[in-house]
Amino acid sequence: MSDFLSKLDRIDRRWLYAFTIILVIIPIVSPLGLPVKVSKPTRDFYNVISSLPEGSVVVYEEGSISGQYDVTRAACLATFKLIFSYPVKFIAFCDSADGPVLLKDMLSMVDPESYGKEYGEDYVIFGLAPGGETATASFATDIRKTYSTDLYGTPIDEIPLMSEINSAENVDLIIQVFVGCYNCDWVVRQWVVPYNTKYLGITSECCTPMIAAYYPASCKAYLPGTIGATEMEILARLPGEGATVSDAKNLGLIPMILFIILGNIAYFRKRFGKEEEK
Amino acid sequence: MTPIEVFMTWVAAILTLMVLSFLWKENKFYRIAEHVGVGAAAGHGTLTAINSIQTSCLNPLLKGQLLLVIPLILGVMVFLRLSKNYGWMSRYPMMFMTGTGIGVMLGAIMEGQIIGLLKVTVADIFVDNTFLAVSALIVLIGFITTLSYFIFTKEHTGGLGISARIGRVFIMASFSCNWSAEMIYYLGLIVSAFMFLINVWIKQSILGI
Amino acid sequence: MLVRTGRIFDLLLLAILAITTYVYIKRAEEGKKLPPIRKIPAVDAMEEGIGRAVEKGGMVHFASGGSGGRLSSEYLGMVIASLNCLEHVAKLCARLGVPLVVSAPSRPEALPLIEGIVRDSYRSEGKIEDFNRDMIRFYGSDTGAYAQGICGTIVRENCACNINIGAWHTDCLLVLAAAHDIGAMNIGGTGRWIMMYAFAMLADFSMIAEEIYAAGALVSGDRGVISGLAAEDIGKFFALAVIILGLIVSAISLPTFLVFIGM
Amino acid sequence: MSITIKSLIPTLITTIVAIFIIVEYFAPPNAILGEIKGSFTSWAVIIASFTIILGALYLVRFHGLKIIKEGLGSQEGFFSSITLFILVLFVSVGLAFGGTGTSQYNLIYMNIMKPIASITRGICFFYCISAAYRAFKLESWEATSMLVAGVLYSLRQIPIGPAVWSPIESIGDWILAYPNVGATRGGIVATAFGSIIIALRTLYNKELSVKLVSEVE
Repeated sequence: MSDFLSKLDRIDRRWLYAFTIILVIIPIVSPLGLPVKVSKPTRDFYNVISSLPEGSVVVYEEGSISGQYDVTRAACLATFKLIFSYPVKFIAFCDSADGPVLLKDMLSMVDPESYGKEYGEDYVIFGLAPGGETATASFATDIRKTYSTDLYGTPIDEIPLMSEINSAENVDLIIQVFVGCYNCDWVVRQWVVPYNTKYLGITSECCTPMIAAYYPASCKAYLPGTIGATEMEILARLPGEGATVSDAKNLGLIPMILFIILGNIAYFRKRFGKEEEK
Repeated sequence: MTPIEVFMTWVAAILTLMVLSFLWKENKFYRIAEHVGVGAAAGHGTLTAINSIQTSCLNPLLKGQLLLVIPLILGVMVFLRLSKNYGWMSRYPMMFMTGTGIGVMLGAIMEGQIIGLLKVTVADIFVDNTFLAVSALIVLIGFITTLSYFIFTKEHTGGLGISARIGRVFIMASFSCNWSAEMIYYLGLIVSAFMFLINVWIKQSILGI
Repeated sequence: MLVRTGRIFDLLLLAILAITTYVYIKRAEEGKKLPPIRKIPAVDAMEEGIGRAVEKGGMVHFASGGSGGRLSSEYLGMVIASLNCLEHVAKLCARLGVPLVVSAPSRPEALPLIEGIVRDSYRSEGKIEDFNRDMIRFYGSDTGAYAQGICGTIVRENCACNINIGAWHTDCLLVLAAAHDIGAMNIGGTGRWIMMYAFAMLADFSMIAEEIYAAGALVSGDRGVISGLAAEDIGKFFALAVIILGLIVSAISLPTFLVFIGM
Repeated sequence: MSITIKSLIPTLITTIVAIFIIVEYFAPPNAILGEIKGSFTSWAVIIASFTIILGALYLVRFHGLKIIKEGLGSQEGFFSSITLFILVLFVSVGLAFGGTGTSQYNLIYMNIMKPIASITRGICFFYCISAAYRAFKLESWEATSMLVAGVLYSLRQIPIGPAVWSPIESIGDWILAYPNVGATRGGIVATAFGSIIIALRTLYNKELSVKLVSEVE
């Protein structure tokens, strides 16, 4: 037995990596289709959007990056489909270099015109404002000082939607997509604290522990990556890709349990081995 | 799929496999993907920076907002870092940004990062629901003991030592939650990558299903 | 009213911290006694790690993280703390003649300061001829490419000591794991709580969150800078006092506490 | 060139700009101060863009010198030429077709930059689980707390967890919402004090690394 354990202890971890890849591929080829329960943050997210009065102004801050697009896209698409099915105004701006490209990619998938939305009247997109918190502070304080034109070069004063909107005081809800886990602090500090703006977060699973510290006091609700997207797709009955990714994650956790068991076997063998020597 | 889409799908798939090869060991294929990734990130960053300078500085400056000549000059001074004798002048834009950063952060951090959290940590305890009150008490204990761990002007002995030790248990539990959240997030990216390789690259562009 | 409503308590705390910091700096400059600062093992480990690089004939790598150059929000404190540590590391490397590679952050707002500090450190050690701008590498403005570029550099250029202090994102896990796999000594920490788990699990010597500010102060060796740690502790005692008083007041009347703290 | 111009005036700029924005935050709403703050923050955004271009110049210089020194035929020269070629490809496609919003740019972005950036983070999953092999050992209270919290919250996050044992959802959410939040808030507050004191020290012109005096080229 101890010979087997010592062999187990000296396994090259790269064989375990190969075993992990196989486990990840199995559910992709033949999905398990396990059930998913909708959690409270996702339910609150849905309720905040669906209870917006007609004509409300929603600002959407796009902070996703190319490397994490696969994890936030499903939740953003579900949010767009939800928002565009209500009579509200939608203003998007970007605080990450990849934001403009990703935002256009997602809007082309959702096609706002199919929801009866007209660009310039019902929704507008602004490009990148680099500088992190300074950029979101600048947008909250004075939109015209931050952007003179929209993403397509149209002067801001020629956009009907923006005629009476120039700062956070004219905004009813801000939805922030962030993948730098501290970036939720920017909106808390520059929108919620000074203007008491209602705030929803869309983030990847890794930032959930950080926004949890603000929920529900400063942040009314949030969607954590693909599991949040899966729950929203179920709750709002929206077709999407979240469910497939969540399903394929299931077997991927087995290697983690295996690594922990092997680690403790190695630890206790070394510890009891020493005590026997004593 | 159009021919160009098939070709670009092959490019994306091969680059993905090249990066995955780093799991085995650092090799030439990984190095190619590394240098492609660095070039793309620098190119994309440069492009978005040029676009941002144009829309938020040059266009409004040409339309009469003359004060914008100040950030334009400060921005150009950044490049003086490359000069042998005038490198020190690049400190002016640096210190302007530092001043703005401090100003924007120093005001709101009080409420957002300190007093707001103190308020909610205390207020959460005084609720009617016993389970929530006890849970909020655990948050309070975690908060106080974690804060005590970060006291620098006293050795962690005696009462402070016990508090700091309890704080470390809470800290490790929190690290573990963050580790778990990150691991599931990375798992999502790995699954998405293999979904692309299987469903788009193999099925669509090779087998044509 | 002189102060905006709802921000009086905030201003009170800022004033306490501003006065405390100033008083401690003055005491330090006048040579008066200051509270002792407890030891942080990772601070001494930097010198040990660089010494090890000399023995192994390897290179020292310093990086402040993907956002380790952002001069805004809470990154600013982490960036300045990492600049203090960079100055300490660069001086040691110049003195001992160890090759140093500094990876510039993917958000390079502080890039001119980074080069200025490394150049200044080599000059103050009388080794300005050893300074070369090639020591400072930029990998583009994406944290993925940043991590990739550093991993390649660490593995190919025989890194013996990897020091990562500053504002890190998902990039630190890859960098720490790559350095760990080739047997380099990992030292580091970040003020970003969410990423501290990677340092706790993979670094040989880790600085937990606020300890990077303490490290930045301790390595400067300047009493005025070190006295800032005492001012930080005053802030923590103030926070603990608000908690205890808040509990007492809230037990009597929660709205009273909320009104007072929300002034 | 005197130290005043090299070091004192820049740090004076920092103090003046910072105080203006802090006063705007704490003073009753004031249009002029709001205007000044808006200008300063939007100017900082503009300068941030210039530093990204400076970074690219460092990159071009590093790889350009390598190609010149080692030659295109060498291995080092070959890899450096890849970086410069891809950089030029992205900038030229962006400038030629009118920015990052075009379908041509989207094609190279979605098939070159995104896959690399995504899988580079993805492989961190393997390092995460092998880090668990090292760190999650029942050897101390801290390590045990790490093991228990990590495994329970992991099982909560994937559908198989609640599907096999439904209480795992509320247990996982409880660990996230209470013990984790307690330590996270403690960590955030401690870090906030660190940031504040460094910011104040910079305003007092006592922050050494930022003061940077010598700068004699």
